[in-house]
Amino acid sequence: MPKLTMVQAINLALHQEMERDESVLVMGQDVGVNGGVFRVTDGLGDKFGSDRAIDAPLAEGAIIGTAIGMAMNGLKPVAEMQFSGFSYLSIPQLEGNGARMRTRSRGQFTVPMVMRMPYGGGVRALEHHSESKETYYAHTPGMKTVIPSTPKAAYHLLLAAIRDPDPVVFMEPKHSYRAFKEEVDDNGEAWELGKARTVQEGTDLTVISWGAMLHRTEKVVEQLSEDRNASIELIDLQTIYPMDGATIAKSVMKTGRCVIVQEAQKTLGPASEIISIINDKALMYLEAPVKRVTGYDVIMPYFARENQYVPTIGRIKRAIEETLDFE
Amino acid sequence: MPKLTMVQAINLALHQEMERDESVLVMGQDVGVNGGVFRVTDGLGDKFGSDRAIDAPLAEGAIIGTAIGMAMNGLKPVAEMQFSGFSYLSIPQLEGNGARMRTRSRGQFTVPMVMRMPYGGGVRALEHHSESKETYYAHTPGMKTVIPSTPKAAYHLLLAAIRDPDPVVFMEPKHSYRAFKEEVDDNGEAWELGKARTVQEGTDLTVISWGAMLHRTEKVVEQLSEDRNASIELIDLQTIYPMDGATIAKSVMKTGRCVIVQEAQKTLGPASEIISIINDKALMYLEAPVKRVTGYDVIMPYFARENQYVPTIGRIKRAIEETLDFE
Amino acid sequence: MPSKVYARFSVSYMQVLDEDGKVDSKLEPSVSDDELLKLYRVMLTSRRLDERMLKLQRQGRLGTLPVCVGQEAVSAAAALAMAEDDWFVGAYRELAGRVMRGEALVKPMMVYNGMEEGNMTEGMKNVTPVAIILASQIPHAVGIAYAIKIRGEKNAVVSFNGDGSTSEGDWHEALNFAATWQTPNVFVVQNNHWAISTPLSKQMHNRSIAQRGIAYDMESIQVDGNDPLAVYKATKEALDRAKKGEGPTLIEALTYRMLMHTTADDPKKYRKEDEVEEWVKRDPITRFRTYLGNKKLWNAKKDEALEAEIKGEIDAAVKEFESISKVRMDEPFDYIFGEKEEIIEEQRQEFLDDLRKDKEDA
Amino acid sequence: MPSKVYARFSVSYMQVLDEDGKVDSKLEPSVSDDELLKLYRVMLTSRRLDERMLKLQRQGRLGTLPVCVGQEAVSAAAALAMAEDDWFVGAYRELAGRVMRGEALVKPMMVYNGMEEGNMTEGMKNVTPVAIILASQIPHAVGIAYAIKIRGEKNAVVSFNGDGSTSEGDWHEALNFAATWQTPNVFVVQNNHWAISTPLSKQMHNRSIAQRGIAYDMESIQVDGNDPLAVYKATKEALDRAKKGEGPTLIEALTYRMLMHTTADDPKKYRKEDEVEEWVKRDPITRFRTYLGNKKLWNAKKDEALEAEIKGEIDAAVKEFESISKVRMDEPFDYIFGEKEEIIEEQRQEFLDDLRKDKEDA
Ligand SMILES: Cc1ncc(C[n+]2csc(CCOP(=O)(O)OP(=O)(O)O)c2C)c(N)n1
Ligand SMILES: Cc1ncc(C[n+]2csc(CCOP(=O)(O)OP(=O)(O)O)c2C)c(N)n1
Ligand SMILES: [Mg+2]
Ligand SMILES: [Mg+2]
Repeated sequence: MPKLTMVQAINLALHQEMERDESVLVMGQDVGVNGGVFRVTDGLGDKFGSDRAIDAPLAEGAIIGTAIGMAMNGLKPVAEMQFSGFSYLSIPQLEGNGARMRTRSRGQFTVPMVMRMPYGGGVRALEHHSESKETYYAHTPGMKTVIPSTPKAAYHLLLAAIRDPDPVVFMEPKHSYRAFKEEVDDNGEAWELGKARTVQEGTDLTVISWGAMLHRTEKVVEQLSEDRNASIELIDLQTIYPMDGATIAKSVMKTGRCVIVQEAQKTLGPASEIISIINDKALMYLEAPVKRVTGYDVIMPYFARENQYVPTIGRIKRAIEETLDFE
Repeated sequence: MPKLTMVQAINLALHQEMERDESVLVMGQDVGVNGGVFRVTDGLGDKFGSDRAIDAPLAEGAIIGTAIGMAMNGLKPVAEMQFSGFSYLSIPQLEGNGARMRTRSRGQFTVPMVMRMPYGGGVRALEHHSESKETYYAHTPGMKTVIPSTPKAAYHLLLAAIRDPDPVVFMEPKHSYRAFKEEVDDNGEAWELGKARTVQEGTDLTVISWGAMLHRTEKVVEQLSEDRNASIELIDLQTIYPMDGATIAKSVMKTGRCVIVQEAQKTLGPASEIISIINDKALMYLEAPVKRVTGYDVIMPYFARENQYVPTIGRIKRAIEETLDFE
Repeated sequence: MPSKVYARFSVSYMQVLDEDGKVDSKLEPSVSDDELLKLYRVMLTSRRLDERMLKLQRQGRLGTLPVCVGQEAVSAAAALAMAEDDWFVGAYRELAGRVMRGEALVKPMMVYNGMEEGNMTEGMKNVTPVAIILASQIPHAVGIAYAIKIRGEKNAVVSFNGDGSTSEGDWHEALNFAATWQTPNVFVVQNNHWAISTPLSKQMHNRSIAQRGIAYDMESIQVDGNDPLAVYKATKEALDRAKKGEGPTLIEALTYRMLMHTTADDPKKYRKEDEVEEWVKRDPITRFRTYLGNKKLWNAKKDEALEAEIKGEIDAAVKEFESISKVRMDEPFDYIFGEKEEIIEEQRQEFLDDLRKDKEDA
Repeated sequence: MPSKVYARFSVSYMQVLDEDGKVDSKLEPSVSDDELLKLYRVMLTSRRLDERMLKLQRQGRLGTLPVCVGQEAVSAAAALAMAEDDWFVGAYRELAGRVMRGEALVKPMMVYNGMEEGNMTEGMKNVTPVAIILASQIPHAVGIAYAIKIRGEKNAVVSFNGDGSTSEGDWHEALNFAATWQTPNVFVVQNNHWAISTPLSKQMHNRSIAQRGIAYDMESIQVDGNDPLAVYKATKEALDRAKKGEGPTLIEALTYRMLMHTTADDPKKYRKEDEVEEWVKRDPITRFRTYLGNKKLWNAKKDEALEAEIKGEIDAAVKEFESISKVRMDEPFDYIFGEKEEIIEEQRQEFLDDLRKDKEDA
């Protein structure tokens, strides 16, 4: 089993799936000859040619719009947005057509495609390069939104996204692109979408996170489990929509306490939905308010201030401790 | 005090404000000569000329994009989107520029503008004409999202929106456009944005709603207050963002029970944030799970099915009764 | 500005059949008599169906509805030029073209009665549903054509949009992609001179839409859109080129929306009757009937018979429409995803429970 | 396709100063010696500042950074042609133009060190901040111009974007609005032949960007963008027309990005050194120096002195930059709204508490 970074794991999944299925192709700005600005699509152009590793003109709306057309006519495009901050230009096409075509045509035309993109802060980039707005996509019915947190998850979930019969938004935490390696079993297996992954079981408190925050949270959980001898259950949400309410509810019914760590802005981030699911299914089991550690309702600042605007280790730690201690 | 429909009240506010403030103008598709497809801007072209009642070319992105430029250069544009279902074409400009310009330029350039539009179901229209996606806007930092529920509220809140120093998305429940009249004191006063309105005080249960659902909910509340001799507090949220957490928390701390009625889809609708605010500020006062009556996570069907996909009187009634009865 | 010219461009206009039905024999395309008759029949069917649907709408039996009256030649003749497996990617003003492609007459009634069922395309191939978000279907047309191209297939794609829709970014982006990729696309713009109440002069400064093709070095032509032969000829030639790998074409068809934008619209608010009358004289159906008469393919008796036949077909369709029993209310839950999802099934169950309770209460 | 031509168009190219610095005296604009010298100084300052910022970036003292090297003539000469109150609406590759407008040299360093403070425009008027979302600033330029127009003011707007950015829908929509409204806009496109790794041939099929103006019947011209006099002349004439109410102009300036797209980019992955060398020969600064020399306005000694002066200015700016003490961390809460909002102040308080606790823990 190779030890891979997330970039390598995604690249591997793309290579294997394009090999396996002729209808799969990648497209986007600079994804072909250049291999993508993060080198995620490296080598695909050389191997599969420019027809299947398309350097598209510079228009996010049309990249997704033409991808929808390709999908309606038998292809399975994996379209890259160079940064998630530019992907909002594709919302009209995704909301208006990609996610609706199956309903509109009662299943006659379908849109099996993936929009993948790096998202999130922490790489000292320019404005619009550090966004976490998964809510826009998760709130749009008719498509799925997936965020892997590790190289292994990225590999198996991307395979699932490509094989899924509907549009999938695949958001890659760019902060984790090269931050660590993990053994990836390159067996070509797709994980099921819509399922959260229990990273570690526990009985005292549930921590839910996803994306780049998962790794950071995991470290805090490890440390606190030891320091405080607490039994903490850590859940990697993985799919933002359809959200795995069953796993969330089951865990909170067991632990009675919950902390959510989310990079996105506070108002109407995924944590708001998690809390609502707990309200719907497990409220009476709660022994403390659910605590959310989130970004703020401001414009993500340029990088001189950015780090303090993404949940810090300290904030995560204090939130878990306060929730453990709540009486 | 004239008795007005919501369309008339909005039209009045526009007339008065354009009279009062030379920098205010309206723009959009068919808003001038035609007076808007719902006649909301009727008469403005005749009175203020085509420079200030602009029949714009057909491009939502550029309507909002040029409005941003106008606002940066001293005007106060009130841009109409013909239906909210087409307003998503403006998200890139709003998210990317309108809502960010103040932060980006540290207050040197500001964007005092309004994007107003009819939203919501119930008028037997074509696809994309029945949307309730206030979340897209409420989740976007740097702008405000306002939804009036009555003619009077529409009048005073629109004045506030136009005078606000930042971009305001003003969503008009088209189902209520002509559904009923209300006395409107045409005194030119702006209500404060960011404040919920307590329609009726009560002690047993809090009901929160907004837009077209408010009217419907009000009727149910009236009936149930009588039938069951229940003391129900009814809150009209009015501003989706910034959300009035204080009013929500105060009410729920008093009543211990809460029902939210929202037209928007369930996942990540405003109700999810309301529940999260209750969790943050008033969880320990809850005597029952908060109940949300919402749309569903599907594509809003064409009108043969539409009515059942918007919260029905029956659903609202049962939700309130169940929550009152919860032990 | 003194400087040297580095490139020259021109745009052409084509009319084959003039307003009086006289044909320019040098330009006349070779179309079989059967096909000519079919074209006439389809245009007339579309006209009569529109008229009937308008009546139904006024009686409250249909919802808001756009009609195609006056513009039949564009989509019908373009569709006649297409092969059966060429893709037809329309907006909402191509009733005639849809009928040419074999759409059952009951379908539009279902759509405008708020039933997705009307979008089903049994009996037709590669015809996409009515698209409401203006110009948003044009990138799809390019993507569909791209798939054709890289698989080396032999069909092509004809798409439609209105004059106003060419202001949308989607339209520009799509044409640029098509030109850059040299996909087998034919972009038909129905320039009917109005976008609801917005005349061309408020929509654009350019004197024609065909010249927008120059922006992409794309083959472009303006045709008389009320002249079915010109539309046919331009589309046919464009399709031939597309299928030979010679890239996309932009066709601007000059036509006119003789009635209201939709049934929710009142054109008296913004346009003069005179203007409409000018265009009534250019009616594509009248003109084509004269042409067929001159060719001895048509006469008053045949016309009478055809009208009766069409009336019969439409009556039958209306009857079918009216016989449709209630829709299954939870259908939207079927088509939201291709696989069953727990969250959806949970909501479906709640929906069905509420539906039942609502009915019990009523 | 047989038919009759209904409209002809052409696009022109202008060069005033050739690659060797020889001037076409028939085209030579009248610019005072002081202004010519200022133009040279600004271009050189921009070049040296870019070089210094690149070094700082390589030392880890700046973040990702786009440079303007090779393209200085376009924005500097356009800015020279502008009046002080004309709006300058740039993207991110107009360092030279910003310097011409009076931007303090420390500002770009602040921006590329992740500080919004660098966007402050003290000392300049009507210069908008760096815009990252490609082409999204172009509609603003049109809205700004619209306000000028309806207030009857006498200034105009010059905006900038790259070749790749003309593929975006925003660009098309904005140009169409400007043409329709006849706003006082000048749209300068810096065609530097690449959009990161994407060459023109993959970006568009059209042989020039200037011809895109035909789509809007907009006055359009292509100029040698490495020729400051051509850019100056075209911009000046366009501004004059704009201010007379004669509408907008599209100027395509042919230039070249001599270095990487940004410091995060490696052009060796996608382009040949040969191509770069060809363009180095067309360097705008070298060429303009020759011109000034021919006019006896310049010589090696003056150049040496100027280089030293500029170095001094940049040294001072770097010193100022390095002296900047820590930023105030909660500033984003100041600028999110123009009025204090409870929800924001609540979050600010939490933020400050957490900041303090994080520091205590560290
Ligand atoms: C993106 C979008 N914006 C607005 C509308 C509302 N609308 C429906 S039709 C129409 C006018 C369209 O004009 P044109 O493209 O010329 O087509 P026509 O109706 O004349 O055939 C408008 C503004 C819409 N459907 N989609
Ligand atoms: C809407 C959007 N999409 C993608 C990007 C990422 N990006 C930054 S610069 C660039 C290339 C721009 O090319 P061009 O317009 O030619 O300008 P140049 O950089 O060559 O000056 C890309 C794709 C962006 N900033 N904005
Ligand atoms: Mg039209
Ligand atoms: Mg470029």
